[in-house]
Amino acid sequence: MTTDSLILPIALPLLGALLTTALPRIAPLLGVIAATLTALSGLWLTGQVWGGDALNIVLGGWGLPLGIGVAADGLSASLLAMSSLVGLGISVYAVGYFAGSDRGLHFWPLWLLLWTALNGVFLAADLFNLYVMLELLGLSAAALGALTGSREAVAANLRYLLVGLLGSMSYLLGVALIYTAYGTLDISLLSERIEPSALAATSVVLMTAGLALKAALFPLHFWLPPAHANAPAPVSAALSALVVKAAFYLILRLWTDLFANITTTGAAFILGALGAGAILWGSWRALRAERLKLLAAYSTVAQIGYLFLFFPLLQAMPPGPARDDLFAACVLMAVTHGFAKAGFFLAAGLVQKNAGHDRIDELGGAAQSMPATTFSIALAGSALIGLPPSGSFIAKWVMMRGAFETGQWWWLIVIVTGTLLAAAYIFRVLSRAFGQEPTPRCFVTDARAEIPALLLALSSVALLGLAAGPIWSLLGFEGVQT
Amino acid sequence: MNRDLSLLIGILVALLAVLLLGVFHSTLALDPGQRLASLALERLPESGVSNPVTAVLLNYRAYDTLLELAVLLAALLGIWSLGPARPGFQPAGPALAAMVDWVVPLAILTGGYLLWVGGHAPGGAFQAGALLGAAGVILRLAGNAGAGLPSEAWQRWLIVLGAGVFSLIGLLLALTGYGFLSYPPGQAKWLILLIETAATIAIGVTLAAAYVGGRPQMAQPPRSPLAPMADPEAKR
Amino acid sequence: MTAAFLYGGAGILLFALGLWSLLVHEPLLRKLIALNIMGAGVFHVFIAVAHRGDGTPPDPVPHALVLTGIVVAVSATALALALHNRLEQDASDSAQSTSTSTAGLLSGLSISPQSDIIRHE
Amino acid sequence: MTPWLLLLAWVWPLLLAWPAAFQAGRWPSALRGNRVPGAGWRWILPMLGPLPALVAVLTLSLGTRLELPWLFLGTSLELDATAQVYLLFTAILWLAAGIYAAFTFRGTPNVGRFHAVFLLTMAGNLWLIVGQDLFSFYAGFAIMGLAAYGLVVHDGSPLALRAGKVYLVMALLGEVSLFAALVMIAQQTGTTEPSAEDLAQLTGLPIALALVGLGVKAGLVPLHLWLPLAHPAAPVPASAVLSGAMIKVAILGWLRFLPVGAIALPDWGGLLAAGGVLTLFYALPIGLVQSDPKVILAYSSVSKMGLLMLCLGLVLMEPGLAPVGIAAISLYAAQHGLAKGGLFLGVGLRKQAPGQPGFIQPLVLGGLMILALALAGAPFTSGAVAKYQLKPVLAGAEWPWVAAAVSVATLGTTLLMARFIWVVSLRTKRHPQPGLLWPGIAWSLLLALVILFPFALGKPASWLSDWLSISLGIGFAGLIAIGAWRNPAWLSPVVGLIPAGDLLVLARPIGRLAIGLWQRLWRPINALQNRMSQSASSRFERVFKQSDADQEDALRRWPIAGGLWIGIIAMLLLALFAQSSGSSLSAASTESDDQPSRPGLEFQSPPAPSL
Repeated sequence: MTTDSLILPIALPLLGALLTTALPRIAPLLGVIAATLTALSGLWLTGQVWGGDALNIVLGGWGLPLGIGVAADGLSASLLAMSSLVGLGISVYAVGYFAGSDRGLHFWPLWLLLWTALNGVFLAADLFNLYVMLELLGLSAAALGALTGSREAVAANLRYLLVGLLGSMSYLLGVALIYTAYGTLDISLLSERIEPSALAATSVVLMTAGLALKAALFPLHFWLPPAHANAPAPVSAALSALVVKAAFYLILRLWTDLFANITTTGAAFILGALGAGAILWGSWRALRAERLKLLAAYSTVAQIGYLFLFFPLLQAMPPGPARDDLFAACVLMAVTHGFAKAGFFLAAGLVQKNAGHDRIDELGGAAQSMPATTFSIALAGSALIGLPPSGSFIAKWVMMRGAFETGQWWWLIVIVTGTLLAAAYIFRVLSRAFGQEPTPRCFVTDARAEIPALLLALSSVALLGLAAGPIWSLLGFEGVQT
Repeated sequence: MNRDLSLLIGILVALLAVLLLGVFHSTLALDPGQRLASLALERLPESGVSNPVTAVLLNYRAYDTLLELAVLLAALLGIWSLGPARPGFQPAGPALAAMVDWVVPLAILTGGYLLWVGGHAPGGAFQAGALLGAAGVILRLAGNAGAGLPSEAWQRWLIVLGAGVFSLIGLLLALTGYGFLSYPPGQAKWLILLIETAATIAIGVTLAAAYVGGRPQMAQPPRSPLAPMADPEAKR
Repeated sequence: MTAAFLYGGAGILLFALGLWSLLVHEPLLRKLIALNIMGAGVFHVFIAVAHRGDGTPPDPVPHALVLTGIVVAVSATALALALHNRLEQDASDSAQSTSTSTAGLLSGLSISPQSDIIRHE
Repeated sequence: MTPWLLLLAWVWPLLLAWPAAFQAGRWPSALRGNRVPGAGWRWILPMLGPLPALVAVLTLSLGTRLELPWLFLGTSLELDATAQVYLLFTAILWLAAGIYAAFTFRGTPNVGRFHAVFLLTMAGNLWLIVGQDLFSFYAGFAIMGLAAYGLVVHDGSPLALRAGKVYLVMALLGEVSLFAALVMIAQQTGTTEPSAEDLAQLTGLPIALALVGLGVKAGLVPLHLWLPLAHPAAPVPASAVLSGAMIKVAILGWLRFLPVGAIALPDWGGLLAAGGVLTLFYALPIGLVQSDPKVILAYSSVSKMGLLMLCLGLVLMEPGLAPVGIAAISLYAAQHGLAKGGLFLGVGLRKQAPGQPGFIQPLVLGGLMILALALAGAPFTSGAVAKYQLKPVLAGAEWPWVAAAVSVATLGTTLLMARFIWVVSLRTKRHPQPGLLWPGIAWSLLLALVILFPFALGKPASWLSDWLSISLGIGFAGLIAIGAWRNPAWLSPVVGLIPAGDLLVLARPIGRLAIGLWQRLWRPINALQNRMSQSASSRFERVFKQSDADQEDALRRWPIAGGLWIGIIAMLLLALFAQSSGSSLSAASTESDDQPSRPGLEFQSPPAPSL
């Protein structure tokens, strides 16, 4: 049963989705129960990975080449833990956000399906199963994004759906080529067999390119800002914090695990250069954004860029503790951004609800009337900038050290510029909170909605920064080599 | 569309295709290929079905199929979230109506046959479900606005039937110690048939409901001020 | 071997053709058809790979993958059409609110929700 | 006492910030029903903040160390000699300011916000003092620096917001340079807790970045721009700690992360010393023509930091001076911190304390005079003792003229302080507030500490250092004062000649001038450039039909996005093929030949990620 518990983070939200579909009247109640159980199963699984080794199981009882493997190692478990906690926060928030609205009816089953797919991607060990999971993820994400029903939202998510389909097709062609040569789809079997060849190179490029579309890597991010900025707040949080991470996770998995002996420094440099472009362009656009949610969406583009900046460093670093540090820092960065961006979007949603709009220049009153929400934005913002003691501070520290050690000092300029731009756009929002408006009557004005945002933002700063060690031990590393 | 740009993209795509063809060719040339085929066929007797494709779909890789049902569900839920369905078409003329009276039962019957035959020959839940869905499409084309589907509450239960039965059986098997979606020896045939039946109904209903293209109307659809233009009846 | 290459190669050509059409053609329906053609191309490759040796039975696994892939593609196409339909509906609604005559003309041409899309192309 | 006090010293205010933020000022808490303004216990939190730090520094023995390997990738806290001095004066100052902040902000609007930010800033300041590793220092530094933004802009006036903006830009620049410097230090020394010997191997870049990064905080000219704007804009208790405690951490950072005493750095030391001299003399004349007492104090801080930087630079040039120099610099920083903090709080009292019992305002004024004399380094004050300790550094320096220059600067400082007393005694607009009894008592304790300093520490010989320049200065100031008394219009053209934020204000006309020059000089080239860019953009538009203002609209068009996508695929393919060519470009894997036909049911554990 311990290995069967691997399936729970996938089966539980799926069952929840089915029940909320069938019983729409009590969907919020069922949804929260399913979310709680899903989060608990995810955390339990993380605990098991932490305690022991990697877990894996082959479904169907047929053994590996024939059956589909499901596996959890440190990397999957870290992201699973993130999706569990962030997902729970989003679910609790959604109860308040959608209260009394017809949209909640549609939100719950789709959101639980999205969560199914997300956990499924993190735990999958089979290339074709990953394709199905990615499609489920893309479909439910596009449907959720269009939930506001506004013209912009529908148009943006239609574009997102098509882009996602193009990415999936490209990925699937890569899988087909792999199957042509190796006759199996299991990642662990493949990683033993794959050797450098034109075919392997072509497949990794096709799969990476497809996933880069889904991960919104600059300049393929064009679909992200409108899609994320026009979705309802809990959906924006899920899309920005979790969904793009799934595609990124898969690229990381492919490059460092399956195709580790095929990737080259040149190719990794290209990914890094695109990441650098994402940081600069995304941060700049965030600074120029007129709306709070658009700012958050562009900030996601920039943060994805930081994650891709790790590839040239990982590629150039010889195996050893220093590379372990880099890898763990990359995961830490992704997880921190998950928490911070979810908190940011949830808080932005509250501000938008309160003010009736989210134009940054006119937010002074709304921001000051919601101290807890403004505080959440400040906390999440400091994690996005990379201020201590947030997790991204440690990640940036390790990243910059890695850049020096591998002699790639030029990334330093990008990181520093990106950090300054991030500080500029975050403080542009925060300065609205310091005005001479009348003050509110209490710190927390709507506990059910404000507390999840606050807790998510707080954990991105305090939890992940002050105790980053667990990520290292979860990944099986000894701890940072300073 | 800008001609130069499409030409440029055409050249790029063509280059990509040439490269892919080359890579594909070299792979085929060098690798005579030992696939999963022999293994899949070797274990076929244990799988509970004699059609190898069905064995892969519902036994070896049943997990994929479960998720595929979830994908279908997600698409329909997405469609429903976009708003109520539009009114249907005008009622069929007598010739079409007579044909529909024949075709729909025939499609349902053929679907049942395909479902049963899937165990040992090409066929199975998806083919059968597609036929059921087609029956719904025909009904809607012939003027039945709801495509012959039951009320919304029933539809909700029917569309989750496939994935529901599938995942419940999987979890039950996991609880009883066989492992998620690992059928006990000898029981595979009936379990697969059960799952396939549920999936067929769910797929048929989902496809038909997707064709209707919106949330099912409760009773008589409230006539919105914009409706008449889409309603040919109003024009006469 | 040659047969496999011909089928698989045709699949790759279909993929490329679909990709080109997806990128170059503006109307949504053409994009969707293009995506489906791309998918069909990939499925071709899978099927070509399944039947390789002479005399040996074909590999059922790629066949099953293709079946799964088709259902996924159908679902995605359905959702995309519904989203597009919604956009069209919005457009015609707003057109009608501004000018009833135009909307009336549009609606006169409209036979069914589905045909909206086709006419638009 | 337990070494855990070192942790508590900064975690305590961090924890207090949370309830302080929830504090109901004018507004009642929702949970507790309606409450009268200012009620509740939370308003006392700011003064509880520094208590553990004070207890720690008073009870812990020198060299107490606490290792926290689980925190933040490994942290160590230690009370070394420098940290002891710093922690002592910082905690005292925060306590005095905390008492002031607690009583004066009680029940005002936004009190929760102010107190929370105040406690956060305090936590950062205390953390960086006890933290010995790079992480802790930077974390504390960044928390302190950014939380202080909230202090600067607290009253929300346009002036404060402008000061806040300047402060933020400069602080962020400083923090980013410091961050890069610290990363390089960690990478080059291989440790996050480098000793002076480890630091000896540093290259120039981290040293330069550290000088710039901390120079912003220290007010090194021309990085001082934010200082004369931010200190007056902040509320009184905040400017007291800004000027008294927070700018001093720059010196602490340099002492920790530059190879002080391990190796002679003639170039960098010379640069720092020269910068110090510039700062020392630059701020004096500008300060003299100000009319806001807080601005005068801010310029005096800049000038004093210049003196400290000069001494540190001299120590860097001459490592032999290090043992004496480090102690003297810390001591001087402590003395200046206490005196300057007292001066700022005194200005606040002068404005806000009730004048009802007739003796209060004269007492405040008297206290301010003593503090001003102490700051100037008059005989029998703590300033004289602190200055005496610096003598060996100045005397042992390679530059013989330094001692004389410092004497001249002392004269200038005396004049500046005289100007301050003049302004504060005559021109202060008064807004009396109730409840200033305890702040007044806290301030008098601070005052007593500053007065008693020389008798506790120094030798009698030190009490009289620099009497000549001080008395000259006082005489000079007296003459000017008499002149101004006779003819009030005499000095008016000078006063306000240079506004606060000197360079920043000058930057605008200079910038305009530069732009004008640029346009005139480059007009022909500009025209050509315009024509070229116009034709390029029109061609671009013809190709992409771009008309929308949205810069990403072009990118959102499918052919362009798709073309980019295929381009990325092509680049990746090229990069992969280029490096793997020769070995196996055309050879596909034949690995699957020897694939064993596994029966299947046996389980294959996937290998651990190959990282």
